[in-house]
Amino acid sequence: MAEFVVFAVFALAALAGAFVMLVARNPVYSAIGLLTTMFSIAVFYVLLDAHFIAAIQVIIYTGAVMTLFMFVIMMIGVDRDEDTSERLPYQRPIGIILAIGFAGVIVVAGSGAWVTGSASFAVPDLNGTIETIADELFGTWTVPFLGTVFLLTIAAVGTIALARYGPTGPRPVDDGEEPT
Amino acid sequence: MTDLIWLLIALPAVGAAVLVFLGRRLGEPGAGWLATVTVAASFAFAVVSGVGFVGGTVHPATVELFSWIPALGVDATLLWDPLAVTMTLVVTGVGALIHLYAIGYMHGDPRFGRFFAYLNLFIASMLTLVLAGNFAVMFVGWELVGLSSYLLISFWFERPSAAAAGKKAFIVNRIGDWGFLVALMVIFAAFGTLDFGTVFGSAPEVLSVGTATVITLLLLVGATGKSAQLPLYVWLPDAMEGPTPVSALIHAATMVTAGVYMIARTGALFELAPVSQAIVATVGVLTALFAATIAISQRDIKRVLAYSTISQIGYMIFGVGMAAYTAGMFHLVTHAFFKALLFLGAGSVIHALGGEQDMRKMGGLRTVMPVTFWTMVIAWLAISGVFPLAGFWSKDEILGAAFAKGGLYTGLWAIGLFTAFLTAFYMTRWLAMTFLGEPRWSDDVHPHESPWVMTGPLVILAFASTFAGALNTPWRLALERFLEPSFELVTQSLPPESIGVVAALAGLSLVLVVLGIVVAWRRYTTAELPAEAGRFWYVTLHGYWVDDLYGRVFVLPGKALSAWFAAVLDGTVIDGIVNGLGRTVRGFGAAMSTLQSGWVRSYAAVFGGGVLVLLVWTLVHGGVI
Amino acid sequence: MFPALSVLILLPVLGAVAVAALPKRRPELVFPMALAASALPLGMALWVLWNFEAGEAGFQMIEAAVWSETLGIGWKLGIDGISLFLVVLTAVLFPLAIAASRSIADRTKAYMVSMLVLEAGLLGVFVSLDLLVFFAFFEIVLVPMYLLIGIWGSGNRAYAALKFVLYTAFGSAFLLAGIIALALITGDQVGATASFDFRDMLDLGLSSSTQLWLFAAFGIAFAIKVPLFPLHTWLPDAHTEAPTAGSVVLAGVLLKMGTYGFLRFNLTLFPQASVDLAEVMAVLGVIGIIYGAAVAIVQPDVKRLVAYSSISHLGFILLGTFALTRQGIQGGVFQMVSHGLTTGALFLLIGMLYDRRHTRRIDAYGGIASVMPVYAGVFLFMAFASAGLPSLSGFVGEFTILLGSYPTVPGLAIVAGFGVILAAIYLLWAYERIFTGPVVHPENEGLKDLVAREVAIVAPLIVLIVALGVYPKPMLDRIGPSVDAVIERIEATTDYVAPIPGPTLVVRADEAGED
Amino acid sequence: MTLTAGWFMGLAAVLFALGGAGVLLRRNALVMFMSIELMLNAVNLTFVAASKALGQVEGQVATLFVIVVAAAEVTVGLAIIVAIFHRRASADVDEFAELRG
Repeated sequence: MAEFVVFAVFALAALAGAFVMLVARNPVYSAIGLLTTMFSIAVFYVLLDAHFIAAIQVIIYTGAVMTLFMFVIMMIGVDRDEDTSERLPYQRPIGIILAIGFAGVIVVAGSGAWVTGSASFAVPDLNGTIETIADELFGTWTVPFLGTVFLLTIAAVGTIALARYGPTGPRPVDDGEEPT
Repeated sequence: MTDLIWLLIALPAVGAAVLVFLGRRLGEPGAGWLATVTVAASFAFAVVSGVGFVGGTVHPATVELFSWIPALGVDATLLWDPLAVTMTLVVTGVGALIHLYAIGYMHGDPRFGRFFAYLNLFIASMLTLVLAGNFAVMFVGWELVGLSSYLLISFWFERPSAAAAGKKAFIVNRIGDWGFLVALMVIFAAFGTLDFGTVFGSAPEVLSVGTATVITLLLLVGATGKSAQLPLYVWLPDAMEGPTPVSALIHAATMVTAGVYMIARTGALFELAPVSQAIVATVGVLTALFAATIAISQRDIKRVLAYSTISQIGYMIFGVGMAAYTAGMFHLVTHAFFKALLFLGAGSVIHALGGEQDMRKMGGLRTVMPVTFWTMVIAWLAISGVFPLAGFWSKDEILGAAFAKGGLYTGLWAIGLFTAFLTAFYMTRWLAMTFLGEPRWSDDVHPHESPWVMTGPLVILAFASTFAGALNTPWRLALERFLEPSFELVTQSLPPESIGVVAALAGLSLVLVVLGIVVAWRRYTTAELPAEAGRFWYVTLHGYWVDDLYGRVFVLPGKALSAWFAAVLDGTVIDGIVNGLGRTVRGFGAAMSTLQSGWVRSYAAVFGGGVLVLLVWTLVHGGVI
Repeated sequence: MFPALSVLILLPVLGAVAVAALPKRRPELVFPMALAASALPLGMALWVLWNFEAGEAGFQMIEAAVWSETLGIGWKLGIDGISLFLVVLTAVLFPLAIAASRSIADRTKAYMVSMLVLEAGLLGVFVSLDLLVFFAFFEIVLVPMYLLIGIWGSGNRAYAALKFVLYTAFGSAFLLAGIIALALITGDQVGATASFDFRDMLDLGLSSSTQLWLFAAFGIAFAIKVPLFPLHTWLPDAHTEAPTAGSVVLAGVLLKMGTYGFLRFNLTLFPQASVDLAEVMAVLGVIGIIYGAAVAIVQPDVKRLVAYSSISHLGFILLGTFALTRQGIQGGVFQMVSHGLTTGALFLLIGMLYDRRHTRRIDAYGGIASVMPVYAGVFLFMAFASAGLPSLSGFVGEFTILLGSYPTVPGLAIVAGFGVILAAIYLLWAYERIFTGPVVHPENEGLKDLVAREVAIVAPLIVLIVALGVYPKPMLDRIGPSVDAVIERIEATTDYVAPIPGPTLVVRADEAGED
Repeated sequence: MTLTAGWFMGLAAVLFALGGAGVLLRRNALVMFMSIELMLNAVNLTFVAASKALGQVEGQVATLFVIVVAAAEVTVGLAIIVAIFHRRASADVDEFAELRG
């Protein structure tokens, strides 16, 4: 029961954070909303016995990624209220309908199995510690893991390249024409 | 000896090859002599290897050189029999004389060497035709003589009329060749081979009358093209654009008689198709008459001879058409002599007058050019058929055979007889306008007798024209016996057995010939040329406007159709469809590209919509909802 | 065993690499290097010709390296009597075409690389035994050809290049679909997912409706390549706008991919459909003969004229192929090579004239035989070779085709004979207008006759044309067995019997065209 | 009420939908990016919940991979946004429509 209360509280926090992210006019608020949600999700991971993932979630997402976001927001100076009026025709109703549709479809699809609890947590001793995950990761998934190593390397190099050459590369001639 | 008869072809062929590459270096007259020597050598070789047929010491033989088109089982084979010997001797004999003559005639021409290369090429081609041992090799010669003819007619290609005449000759010949080609297709399908021996030997068992008729009529189409018969004769008068030795050699003596030779050679097939024989004979005799009427009013010294050639070949076709093969071949030989002589004489005149060909500007040349004149007199008598010159014997043998055959052929005989009268008339007119009467040439030309290289051949040919009749007189059938082995498979039509009937027929034709000569003599040996006005003269002068007719019926609509194909069907319809498809696709692309708004979020919406649809579809399909 | 065919394909590729690697500051090396690089495959092709076992019907010098067992894909090469001479023809024409490209000044290196890649592609097409590899080569050819027309072409080159690529790509789509379908069916037979091996496809026993569909899929691609009326309109544009070497290769070799494809794939793999559709295809061939020739007559552009004449000549090949007789098909294969030589030579000659006067319009000339006698002589020779004059190679092909097609399609053979007349008309009329008469345009008076290099280019072709016309036996001896094998396959799998001309010939009653 | 995987899944569905709405509705490239992160997190949540429900650790491994890839994506994506901003001085994706057909 206590678990459920914790879930309920943080579920509300997560939803609120996501909602704030969605509607806030200032990207800084959006970032803070997302931060809330991510932290809540970390709590859920703890509830789900995934302690290592929870730690990673806090360290990488709430720590690194969101900080990076904040940093970029500050760096390029968009930390101000923006115009949220919609210029694309029908984009807003379509977006809302699609979002509701997705949620609806997923819930409908999953309702049979999830909410009734037929597949409840039958195996209580799942131990999401570093050890079990490492066994799995370095046993079965060695090659994909090494793939992520490459991916990260490439990402790092790419980022450096973008940062190094992006501003100094040839700029397009500003012909005064508004992009359409 | 017989195994080496390929040398007959090889000698002039090598001569031609050498002259093509070295003609300029050999120069004048070396190139001419080289060419003449190769042809004369061929002649000598032909005499040596053919003389055995007379005594019966040599027998007809097929010589296999090499396998040519194995896909069709066609080999390069030559056939050495009396018929081939006869043709070879005519071609190389007359050919050598004309080569010699051309050394004088072509004097000073900048492409002297090239001319003799072409002449040699022609001799080689013509020998391929006559020596062929199967239809395929014969067709090779058949087309190659067309090529040489084209090259020689257009020899002075700077003159547009010469170039056009050469082209016309080749194309009209090709129309005839088409008939020959289709005939070969039918023969190959029927026999599985093109070999003369097999085809002729098995023809009676293999061919139905219908197929035989089809084959022979197609062969006739080929013959009408090559031998300038109705309706494909139109190229020959134009072919006079070529140098005169060419006219003499190709368009009088040898190539144009190829059709006659071919029908004689394939007699075994015609034997099975009496209908074709009648058609061939009719075509021949009608051509003889038709061309003779046109020859009457021509004013160009060579065009008269050209129409005369058409007419005389009509006689030959008439002869071989009714299976009087010996008679046809006999006339072919004698005609080769006197027609070559006539052309060479005409060439001598043209040469003397500095290129003038209009007979109205000639006259009175008998004193200036005595050798030419007297040889022409012989030729004139020979072609007119005056006893005892060559033309008399050969022409009357054909007419006699027709008379003896009776039925339809009696009518044809009558036409032939009338044509003999016309022949005598126009040839007398020709001689009178050229050599007799008062000189009508302008003062600045100074006619002279030609050099010996030109008159020499004239004299030899005059000699031959006089005595060639002895080859096959009713009393002494030398040629007939000689040719016997070649015509074993056919039943020949012969002149009447009774010497009395023969004499009566000859007398009748002689009367008509003399009548023709007298009428023309009285009309044309006057001081002033008679006015040739009136409808008959006008119509025949223009050759019944057959050329115009062909132009309007075939050439113009053909060109219009081609232009319509090119512009409308290709340019508008097909390319219109293709380009229209292109435009449609491009338009569709342009329409679709408006979907490409560039707005990422629109793409995302479309993408999301698509995922949602797939999701719902999966769920519905999986039975979840 | 020595992988001769792989080497044959690789040599021009290596040549292209070598040419591309030449230093930029030595542009004068590009031409000799390219010429040398194209001479090597010629040597290799002659080696193949020399070592080819005459009298054998099947594939020789087979190489097989499997790439994927389950998908049945592999680098499989082989050569038989049908492809042998097309390979040699390709190898012969390329050095000559490159030698004739001396006047290319713009981006020479890219031009030569394109030519060499094109050669590799064409050689690959003719020796591939794996249909996927075949298709790859079939498509590779498009790229350098597109560049050759599009970059070094004249006038309306962009339109012509695009039209060429779109037309052929359209057909290739069907071809690919057909190949994949066939490979899946074959895979079922041999117990794999798919098999693209040509030799696996020989004993499929396809139902006649399947054959019909596959015949159509393959046929559309090949019909465009040939090209068959009414899919031919890319050809005049492409031939006309392409640079000389491009036209030579297009007419000389590229079109043969279509006729080769019909013979190698349609006739061999879909015998029932071939028998059923033979008359339709033969009719299309004859329409091509007459139509191409008729349109050629009125062309004002000499290159376009020769282009249309190709349509006419290729019609003969198709007629022979779909006459379904031994003689017809042998004649067709022979004619493929012969047409490559004669038409290639004509395009080379036109290119030489174009280099001097920069126009292809017939009415811009007239009387130039007196200015360029050697050129005129060679041109006339080629014109007659193209018109099928006996003792030259064109005759052997056409004659064999016509005599071979008469037993099965007599009416068509007779009509096709008219093509021979029309060929004389358009060639001689063009010759008359260009070469004879007085020199009408003063700018033609100073034209230079052929120089030694140009004579050296056409001389080998003249020799080959005469040699093949007088003594075609060595070639026909090698073509024959392979063609017989095709006919025997058709006879074995269908109830069709190829007629053998001769007294025993039974011509079907409804086809006895004459009576 | 017992806590079952279904609750987490349901929550994840709603978070995913909110993230999707963010991508579709917000013009600011940074916020769109955040929305994508949110969607990834929602999916991660389902993985971990399923891992718990099935007693298998693979779900967590998958989550780990997603986090790694997402991290890489964020670095590159943000670098791109910074580079674009340097040229355009705007983070409004509607202004980046160069690929309009």
